[in-house]
Amino acid sequence: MSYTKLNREQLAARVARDIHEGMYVNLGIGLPTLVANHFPANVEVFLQSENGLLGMGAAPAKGNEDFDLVNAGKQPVTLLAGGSFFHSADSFAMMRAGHLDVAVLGAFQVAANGDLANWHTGNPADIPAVGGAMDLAVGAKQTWVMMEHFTKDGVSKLVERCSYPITGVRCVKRIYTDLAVIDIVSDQFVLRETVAGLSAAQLSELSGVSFF
Amino acid sequence: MSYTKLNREQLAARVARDIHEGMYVNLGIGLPTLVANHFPANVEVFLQSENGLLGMGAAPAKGNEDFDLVNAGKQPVTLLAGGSFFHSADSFAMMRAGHLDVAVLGAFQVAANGDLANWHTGNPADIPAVGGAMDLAVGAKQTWVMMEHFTKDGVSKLVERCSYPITGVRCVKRIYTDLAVIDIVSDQFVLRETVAGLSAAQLSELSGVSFF
Amino acid sequence: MISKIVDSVAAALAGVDDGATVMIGGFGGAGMPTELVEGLIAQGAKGLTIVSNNAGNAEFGLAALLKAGRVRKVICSFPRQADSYVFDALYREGKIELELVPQGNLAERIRAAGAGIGGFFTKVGFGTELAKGKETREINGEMYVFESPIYADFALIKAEQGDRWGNLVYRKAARNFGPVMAMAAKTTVASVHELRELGAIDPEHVITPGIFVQRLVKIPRAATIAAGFKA
Amino acid sequence: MISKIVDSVAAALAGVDDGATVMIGGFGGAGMPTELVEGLIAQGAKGLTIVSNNAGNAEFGLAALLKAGRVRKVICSFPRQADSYVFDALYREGKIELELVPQGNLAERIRAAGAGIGGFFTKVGFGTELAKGKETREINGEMYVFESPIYADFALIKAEQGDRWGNLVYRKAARNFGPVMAMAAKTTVASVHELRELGAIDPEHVITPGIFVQRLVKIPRAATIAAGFKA
Repeated sequence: MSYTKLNREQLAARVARDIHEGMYVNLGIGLPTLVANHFPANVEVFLQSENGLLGMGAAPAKGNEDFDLVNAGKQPVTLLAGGSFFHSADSFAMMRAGHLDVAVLGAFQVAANGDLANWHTGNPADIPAVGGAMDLAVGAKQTWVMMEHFTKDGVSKLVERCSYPITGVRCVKRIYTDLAVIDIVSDQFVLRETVAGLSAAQLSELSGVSFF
Repeated sequence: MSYTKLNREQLAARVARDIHEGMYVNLGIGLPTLVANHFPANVEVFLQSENGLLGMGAAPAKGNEDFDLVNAGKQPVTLLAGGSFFHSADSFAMMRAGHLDVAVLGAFQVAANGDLANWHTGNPADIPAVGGAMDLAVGAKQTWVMMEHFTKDGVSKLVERCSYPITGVRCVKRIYTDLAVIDIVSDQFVLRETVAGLSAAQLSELSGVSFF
Repeated sequence: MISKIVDSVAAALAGVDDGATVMIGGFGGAGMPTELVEGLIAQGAKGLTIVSNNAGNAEFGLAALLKAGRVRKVICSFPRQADSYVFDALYREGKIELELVPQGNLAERIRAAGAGIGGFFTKVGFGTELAKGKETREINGEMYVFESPIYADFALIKAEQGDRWGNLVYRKAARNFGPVMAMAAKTTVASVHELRELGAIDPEHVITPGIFVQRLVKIPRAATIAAGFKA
Repeated sequence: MISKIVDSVAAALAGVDDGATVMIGGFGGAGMPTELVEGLIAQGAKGLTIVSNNAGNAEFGLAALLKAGRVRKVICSFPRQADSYVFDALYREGKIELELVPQGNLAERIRAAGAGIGGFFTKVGFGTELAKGKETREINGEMYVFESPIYADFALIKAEQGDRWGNLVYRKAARNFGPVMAMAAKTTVASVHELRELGAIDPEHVITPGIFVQRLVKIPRAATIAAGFKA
């Protein structure tokens, strides 16, 4: 059988499907940002941004950008009615003490025990930067990863043990990739769904890891 | 020679003389509260109250009390133009990290090493209560004590070592009493001034402690 | 559409179990959510641990809760008041446990719970009876005491205005413990004098963002004026 | 009459000594006090330790300070930017020291300095390279890392409005690190776009009370618009 990977917007829509009205959510920089485009109209989801926003809205119309009103990726955004501003220590208090229901983060690697690597390749020539990644990884009620299943070189990002420097220990609860949805339960990958035409056995072989 | 004790307002005026324009000050409950009445008009001194006020003003006129606007003693006060409100953790951050220039506190006892006792008699039958006393004692840039020199029973409140449970260790810098002004330097009482007609030797004998 | 507004004090207090830890805002009367505390008496939970700056006045509010025998333990900074006779009697009879905490440690320990801090070192209390048995440490030549977070099942707080997302603003010195208690409790219940439309509270002026508030109930101001409200 | 308002950037920056630790507000461009950082270049202090969320963009502001060779060490969470080539080159050449700190630890460590906390335990960073060599502790079954306060000699921050007592309000997400940095520094210098009469800022809306601010200088807004200010 043949299968088709989800494209980025399809993946974002899949993640959005599991975010329900009333949830407080932080969408990480990059791929996770796309999830915001897929909430049904009139469903109230509360988006938090580490730089001190709650109730973040869509990007402004061209020409209406306000560079005092940006998201964690420094892109102009808007604030919904009912939103609020606060300082960085209050913002991270929110992120670090389990007040957010979900943090959706990108990843370089996720290990079977839930270890996450998403901040540094480990290459000494690379400039390291961490931002709020470690805070989100361990601070939210649930940490979800949203990523392409394979690197550009075709290497699986699901691993038995992270080889990249980790962002957080045993912090990932669920993984959404362009091929599958996988939970982490008791230090094991538990396959929840795959794209049409892709069997669990195939995915396991492609990924080089076992599913339970 | 004979001498006259300062009365409460005279003592308050003496303390006020050492508080200069621009200083941030917390006046403790009781006797220290009177100091506020003795700043010259137009001299801007910033009064902080532990319950979340900076720029506290005088008592309101009768009939104008607002019970959402009270001081640490739960008495109605006013707020000056330029004042601000904040929550308890921010208020105590202000008090505990050396942002206040001076805290003026009452005392049961002050020891030669600067130990302060002002929160509890140590009598097991008494209901203990501490409020912000310990925070102020160790948190301000300088902690001053303002008290009557003797208890109602005529016992000196200046002591070689506190017998009451202490509020803070080596925290008092200066003591204003109805008889004298005393600094604490290198674990010793240093007499700075006495009321007219009272010699250092007399005061030392009356107090049962040595001055340097 | 999300609305955290409930239409009665009883609904606001649903789920407070026996043995729960309940934070109660206020500094004396300012910011004290008297109606919520009275609702807690009606609600019936017992064996409570109460975290509040004071321990009640006369026989209303928190003092009434104590008098009704619902409280096992009080964590506070200043139980003794001119009219705290209900607490005083229970304490002297050994019928209530008291954990006395310097007020700044109380505020900071509550904030720590709300901010994900596992514990912190403070100079406050070092060398005193209130630090007896606690871990100490010398940091940069000064002595510090280790203090732990105070978590709660419920926080009952009073604010001035709120909206259906739970955003709150307070009034003057009635703000005090409300914002940090809201952060530290699993369920925060706020009484507000005024409900505003979403967006009517300027986002720059929100003191407690809605994420920290689970239920709001409107209590008309008139009912809470002990004395002297000035608009 | 107390006025903390000074009439030039130069006056605002008097006394920054060689080797000083200087906090600089902002998250990217939002809240970055660009004119104060440029003033610091003119002022001449060197061997500085800079505490800021980022490490500069292109060749203006913080990047220009780095390029001028005035900075010995940067404490930040996110030095790498699309246009952080000045920092990147210095780092690769080993000409600048980097202490990389998770952003929440950065904010909390700065607050700790401003709040009199000697250190605290956080789960963030446990088991990672950024916690290497740090004290750890198990608290209620979870692992925590000990983190220390970050103090500063100066904080340079940008606010929207201020008054002569130093009260500040910010604008939107430009608030970010300003309020906590103001608490942590011996001398806090705020640039403001508007000076208000005392009392014109509602005491309920003050974000940084004047006690945390030692000097204010007015910088017209026009000068700071990189792009797109919307009133």
